[in-house]
Amino acid sequence: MLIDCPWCGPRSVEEFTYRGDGTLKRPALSDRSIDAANAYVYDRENPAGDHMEIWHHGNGCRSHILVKRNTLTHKILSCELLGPYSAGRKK
Amino acid sequence: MARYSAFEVIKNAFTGNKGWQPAWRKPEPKKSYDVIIVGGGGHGLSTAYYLASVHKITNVAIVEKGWLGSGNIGRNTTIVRSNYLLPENTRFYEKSMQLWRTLSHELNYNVMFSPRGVLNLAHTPGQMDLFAERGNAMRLMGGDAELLDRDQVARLNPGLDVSGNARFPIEGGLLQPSAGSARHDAVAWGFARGADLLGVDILENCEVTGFLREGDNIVGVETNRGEIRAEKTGVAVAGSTSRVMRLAGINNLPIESHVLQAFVSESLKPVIPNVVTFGNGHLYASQSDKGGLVFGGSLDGYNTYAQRGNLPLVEEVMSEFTAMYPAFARLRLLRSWGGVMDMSMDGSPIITKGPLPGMYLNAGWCYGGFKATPASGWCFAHTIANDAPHEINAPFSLERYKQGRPIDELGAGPTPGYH
Amino acid sequence: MSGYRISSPDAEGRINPTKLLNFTFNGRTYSGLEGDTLASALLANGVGVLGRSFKYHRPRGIFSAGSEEPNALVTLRQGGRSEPNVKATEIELFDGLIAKSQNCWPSLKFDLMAINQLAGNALSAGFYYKTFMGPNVFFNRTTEVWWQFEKIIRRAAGLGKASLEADPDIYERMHAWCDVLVVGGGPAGLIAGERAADSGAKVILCEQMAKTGGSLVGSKDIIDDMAGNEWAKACIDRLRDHENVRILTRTTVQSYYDDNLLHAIEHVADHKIKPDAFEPRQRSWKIRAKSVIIATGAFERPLVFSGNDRPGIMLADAARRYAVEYGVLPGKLISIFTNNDTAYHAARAMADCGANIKTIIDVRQQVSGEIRAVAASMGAELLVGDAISRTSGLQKISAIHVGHFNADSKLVAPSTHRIETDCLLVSGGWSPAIHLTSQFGGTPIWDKELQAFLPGKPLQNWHGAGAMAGKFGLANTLLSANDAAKSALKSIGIKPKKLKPPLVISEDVSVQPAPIYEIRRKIKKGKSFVDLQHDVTSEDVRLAHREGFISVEHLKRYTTLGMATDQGKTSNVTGLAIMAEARGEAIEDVGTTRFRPPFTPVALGAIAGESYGDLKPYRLSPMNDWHITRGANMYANGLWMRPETYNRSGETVEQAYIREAGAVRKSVGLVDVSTLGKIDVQGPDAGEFLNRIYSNGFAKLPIGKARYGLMLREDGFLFDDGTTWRLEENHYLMTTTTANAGPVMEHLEYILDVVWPELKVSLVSVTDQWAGIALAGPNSRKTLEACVRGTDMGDKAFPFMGVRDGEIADIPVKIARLSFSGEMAFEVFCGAMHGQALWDVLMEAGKAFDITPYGLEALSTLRIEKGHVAGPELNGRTNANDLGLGGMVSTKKPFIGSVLVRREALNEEGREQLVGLRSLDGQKISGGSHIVASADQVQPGESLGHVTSACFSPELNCYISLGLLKNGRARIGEKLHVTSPVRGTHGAVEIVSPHMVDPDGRRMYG
Amino acid sequence: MVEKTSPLDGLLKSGHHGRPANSDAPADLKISHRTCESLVQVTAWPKTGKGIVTTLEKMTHLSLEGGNSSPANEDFTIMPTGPGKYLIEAQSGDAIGQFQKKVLAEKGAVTDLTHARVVIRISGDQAMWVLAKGIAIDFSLQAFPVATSRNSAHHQIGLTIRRVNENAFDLFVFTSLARSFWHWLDRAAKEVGYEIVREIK
Repeated sequence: MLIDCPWCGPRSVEEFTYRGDGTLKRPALSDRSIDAANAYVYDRENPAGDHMEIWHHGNGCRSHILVKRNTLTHKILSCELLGPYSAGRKK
Repeated sequence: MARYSAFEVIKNAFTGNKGWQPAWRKPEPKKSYDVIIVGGGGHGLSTAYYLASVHKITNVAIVEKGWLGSGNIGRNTTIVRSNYLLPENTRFYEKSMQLWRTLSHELNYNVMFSPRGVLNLAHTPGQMDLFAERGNAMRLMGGDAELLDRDQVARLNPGLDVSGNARFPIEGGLLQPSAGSARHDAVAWGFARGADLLGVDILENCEVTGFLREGDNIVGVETNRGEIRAEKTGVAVAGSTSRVMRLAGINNLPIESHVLQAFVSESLKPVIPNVVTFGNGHLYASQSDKGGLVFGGSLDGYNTYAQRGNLPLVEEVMSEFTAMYPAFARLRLLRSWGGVMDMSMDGSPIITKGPLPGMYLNAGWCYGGFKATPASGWCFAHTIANDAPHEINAPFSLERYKQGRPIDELGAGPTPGYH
Repeated sequence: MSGYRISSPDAEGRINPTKLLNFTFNGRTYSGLEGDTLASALLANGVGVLGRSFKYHRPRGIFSAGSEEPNALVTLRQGGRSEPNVKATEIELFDGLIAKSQNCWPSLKFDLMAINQLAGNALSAGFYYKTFMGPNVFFNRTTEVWWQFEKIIRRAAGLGKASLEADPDIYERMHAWCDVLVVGGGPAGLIAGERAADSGAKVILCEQMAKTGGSLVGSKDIIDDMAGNEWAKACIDRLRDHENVRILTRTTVQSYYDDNLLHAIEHVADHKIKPDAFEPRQRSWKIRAKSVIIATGAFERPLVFSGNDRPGIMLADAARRYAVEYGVLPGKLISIFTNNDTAYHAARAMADCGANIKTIIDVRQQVSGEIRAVAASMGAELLVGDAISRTSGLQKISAIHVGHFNADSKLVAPSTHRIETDCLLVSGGWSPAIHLTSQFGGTPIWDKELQAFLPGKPLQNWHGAGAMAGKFGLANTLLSANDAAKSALKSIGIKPKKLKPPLVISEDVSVQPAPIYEIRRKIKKGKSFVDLQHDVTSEDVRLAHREGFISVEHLKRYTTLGMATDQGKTSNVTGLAIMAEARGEAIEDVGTTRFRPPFTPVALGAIAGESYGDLKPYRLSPMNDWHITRGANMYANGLWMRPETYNRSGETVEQAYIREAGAVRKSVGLVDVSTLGKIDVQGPDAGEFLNRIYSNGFAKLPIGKARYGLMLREDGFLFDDGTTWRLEENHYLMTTTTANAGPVMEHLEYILDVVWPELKVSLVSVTDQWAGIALAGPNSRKTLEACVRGTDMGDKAFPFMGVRDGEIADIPVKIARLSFSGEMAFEVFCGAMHGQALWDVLMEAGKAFDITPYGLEALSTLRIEKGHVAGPELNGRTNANDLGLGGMVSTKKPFIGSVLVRREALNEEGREQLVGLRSLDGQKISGGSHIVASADQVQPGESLGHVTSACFSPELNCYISLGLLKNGRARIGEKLHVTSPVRGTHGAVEIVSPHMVDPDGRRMYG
Repeated sequence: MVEKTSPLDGLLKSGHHGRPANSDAPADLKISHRTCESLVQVTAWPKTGKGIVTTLEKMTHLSLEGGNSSPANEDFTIMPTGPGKYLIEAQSGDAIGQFQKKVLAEKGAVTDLTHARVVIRISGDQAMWVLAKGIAIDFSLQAFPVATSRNSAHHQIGLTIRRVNENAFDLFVFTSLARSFWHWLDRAAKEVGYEIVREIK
């Protein structure tokens, strides 16, 4: 597979490590509910189709990338940078 | 249906093999059954067989979307072992070993169970201690395990690089003499024929497109061949678990579906006598009766349902295999394929009642589905028949993760791909 | 088979008639020509039988001229370079080549295993599923019977023999990037490659053979009024001079992966007796192509009839190639059996080379006038509407028996006449080589007219050209290649340059075969083979149908059809056709098995590439060489190499670590801790970040102090531990365990990028920036005082867990007063490239106190005595409370794992807790022992827990260990036993607190 | 300052290695090894990023257009290695102090990596062929222009590569992995034949 790292450009999948489901939202620090924490840690949608997932460019710029990929065809539909420099965040 | 035996084979040889009957019928679906099993793979077939043979429940239908045995049962590396550390796993897989030893007679079908031994290689003194801990756990629960030093390993598996200057020199290994391998297709066809003989309907090319519900109760399935009702519905679809359970409104499970690639070499005279695993990576290898080296390694590492993987994993597996056996560099890969593994959050399976009334779930098999086929069917049949788990599969509940009782053999934590 | 070399083979083909090469086959020496394959050379020397089939051990001869060969398998070369199952049709001849046949004993001519044929139907498909169970009686309920039979069957099964000598050759990988990858160097590939290159695209062209040209080699067709052969040579020469084109011959494109990554294997030196110095044997190309043009041609299919496996029976086009490309004719009395026109043209080309084409049998009811003319022009007798009912001959074919063929019943009438022949060429139609396009899931489409599967809808950016895409005939091929190049260039945004398609003069040959795959007899006689290597007959396919194995997957697995080393390249479609007929359905309804990588078998070493022999890199500490010169045996700790002990002459490992640990307790020792994970944590939110990832408080850590921290996983279980030092306001240095350095870095980077991107914290791995040396022992401070400048070492100025900067012999250092051993101890960090210099200074400074270097074993002994947890205790299943570190789990602040650590199951009764064990009977507590109640070694009873780290304690002068015991803390003082059935040890122990030496830490605090 | 020792010292014997250079195609592949005087990683966050970039530009007299462009002059070489991350090689030994003073003022982060990397320079028209054996990036000039840098890896050994000119590259390799990397590079280059030289400028 070829992942289009927003900073480095398209790179072979061997430079990345898979960091799992990209839709998980960690409960707020103040949230002490065990159920909310359990859901965050254990529940996975695991869809057969488009899947939002996170890849770490460990052997590149070491940023995290939110990738939309189809789990039936492996076709990658979008790549977006996460972290302080993510486009979504206010600069 | 004539019983299979050497005599039958010779008798039929004289009549040009015209006398053989179909191994299992291809009936039309009835309107309703007592039990429906979704999934015609190894675990679905064995569940139906034990429902009929042990619990005398024969009004059972197996609903399979493709041809029976076309999933993971037909594409694994055929290893059968019970060399686990944690008591819950050891107890379950030891039950499977007992069933394996008499399976060919039970089914009157040669599943070619071959107790040739499974040898785990260790590369540091620390790893030898970890193997001792696991071997001792097995021995204390009545299993068989032996800790071998480097010379014993070298004698058992000639060709291994025991020179001591390998990147990861061999320190010794843990051997389970009574473990080994079996012919995967024969297991599927043996259970299918066994169940069919006892009256179970095997419905191939019958895909579940929805569940029939009365309130919260599951009372049957919709398929491309019409609705089929049943009081009890068991789901045993391995890698497709999340897809199928979503049809019942269950959108979240502690499971990710990953691809596991497997490989076979060209056919060779016997060179690997047993099953051998590499201690500094995730490689396992044995030799089929036809002479092909059958081996595999880690997952590719990402969610997929595509039954195929990518090149970096292939390179990792070949590098590990040639590190173990430098002489095999010139042997040639004949074919590679991929299966979809339902990886659970702790590497251990889920065999349980629920999550909805009238429904039973059998999933989370990671790498270990094939060796579990008999015990998984036996326990799932017990759970369905008695509407409650047997003592052996009670720990494999769906709730165990949220209660904080993971059965984490590798201690890798709640990341499905790490197990 | 009485093949022979024609008198003056022309040099236009693949061979160089002037260059003789000697080779040995089964001990006899022969000679061939440069450019020959082993197969063409053997044919030229009249060798007919090359091997024996898998099950019935029937004699097998050369059947094809390429990678689809099912029969001619040999073991090539000797010793470490010996390679089994190599297809003679794929071996380029070299001087001194040694090959031998396989799967036959005692010899090729007299193979004992041939007796299997007598068992006939008893050995039909799947017989082994129905027998070998032994009688189903009480004493024999297990499958022991099969286990005994299996040993015999395994010895009989299997083709070639694997050598156990290490392969001396090296293999290499190569990454390549291009705009257009052209697979196949035949006419289609050449045209498409040139069109793309002329339009400015970066092109890579791969061709399996040593020379490009494919079917044009030695062909009489005319392109742009040049002979096909000349045109191909001119075209490849132009491409070689193109600077944005790379030509890779002897290179097979094996696999097609996601996003157009194609894996190709270049046979760099397989055509030589051995590679030149520094030359890899094979190179594994990983080609990332924006677009791919697939021009892989098609495979000819045989027909199935009784006795169709005798040596001397060969595919028609293969025979043509031997004649035209290698100047070898496979027989003196050649007959043809076909269901299509292409075989006639193949025979024609052979006749032009002097072949004697005696008879042509065409199973179709009528044939065109032109085809009759072609037969007549060769003087061959043409029998239309007839078929072969059986063949005869001992080791090779000697005659065929022909009868009328009834197209409705598909039965051949009893033979009306017998025809002498020493070479029968068969042609049953063509199967496009669509393997690459179907590897990632494209389902092939059945073409009724061509009776063949064509590639399905492209799921990735590839474009089919030539026979692969069902476009047969030279003109058709070149047109489709032109279009493929255009669409490939357009798909990647390159404007295709105008190119006039070449003018072609070549005979228009119709490829469409009659839909006839098998000739059946009314009364069965002899065997009709579908898969020649695995001895799968058409009766086996019908038996599978009778027993319900009617899906294509079941057919393949039950009969093993298409599972041999040729992967059914010439038998899969025929097998499907026979199953379709048995099911009374059309072939497209039976479906097709999925093509899987690789296209042809690939050496494991080639895929491993340069990591063959070099599996993982080594990480070396700055003092690595010093350790080795001091006689330390180094062993792997993750990727790092670390000294185990510094054995003095004659010392065992145990004696060495007892001496080393004793020296630390008595005076002072130093150990290399450079392998610790070290992370530079900086930024305005660094303090808040540390407070959120450690379970114990870090917010109020003063500057110049270090603190031991516990890191949990989100599920509340222990992940890692280590100290973090606060160097400045917003600047910390975190250390982690050696094994978890990578995972911790990834864990923290994930939290900063994904969970709390608002935190301004920078993480930089500085593991390699700092060398680390720990000085431990009562005289550790004195040793430092002797050489440190710039910092006061006294207790007040430099308290426990203090961090100070200083200098030792002009080397800037950071010193942290923290202790893993429980002794007064300091960790001294300096720039990695000053590490050895610092080590030498400290050794010198410590001489007065008899300073002793100590390795991992002694380090482990000291921390076990102290009750310090490490890797074996942080096994991923333990939590802080289990290890007696519950106090470090803050209840005041939220942190990673703070919610799920509160789940009641994590603190319930019966969990295993950390304890110490002291041996009561002087026996060694062996690693991995379990803790049991009973003294009885034979019936030790149930496991109550297990030993995690064990050693001899010089301080306590007895064997001790740490362990995890159910309700351990409540059982301090109990007498129990440790047992290790796999190591045969059993001993009495007392359960004690894990902190066995200096529990209240007076030595460290000073 | 105490003399720095590198894990590659003594390993690179000058002279020719590997396939003998035949007369008609003399291998012009040259490899040399140097430790660098000082190497520092600067990290900037979005808000304070602009301030830090201008500070760096003033200190190094180089202009940073962004992306992978990696400017260099006599004294400094700047290699962007990720969003807001710059790896800077300075020829003077005490560059760290200056960077710390100026960058911290702009609320950035400065990490000394002087001992953490060993620099190997490989030059010659076969340089791309050798590097492409183990590193999965496109070394063609359009994909990897002169004076730009890339972060990639060989065999899980992370490294930063800077294209010094048309066929010369500087490889910044982790110190603890330098020998393993060298073991691979030596084998990879021996196929072509190469020269070890003291210092290629």
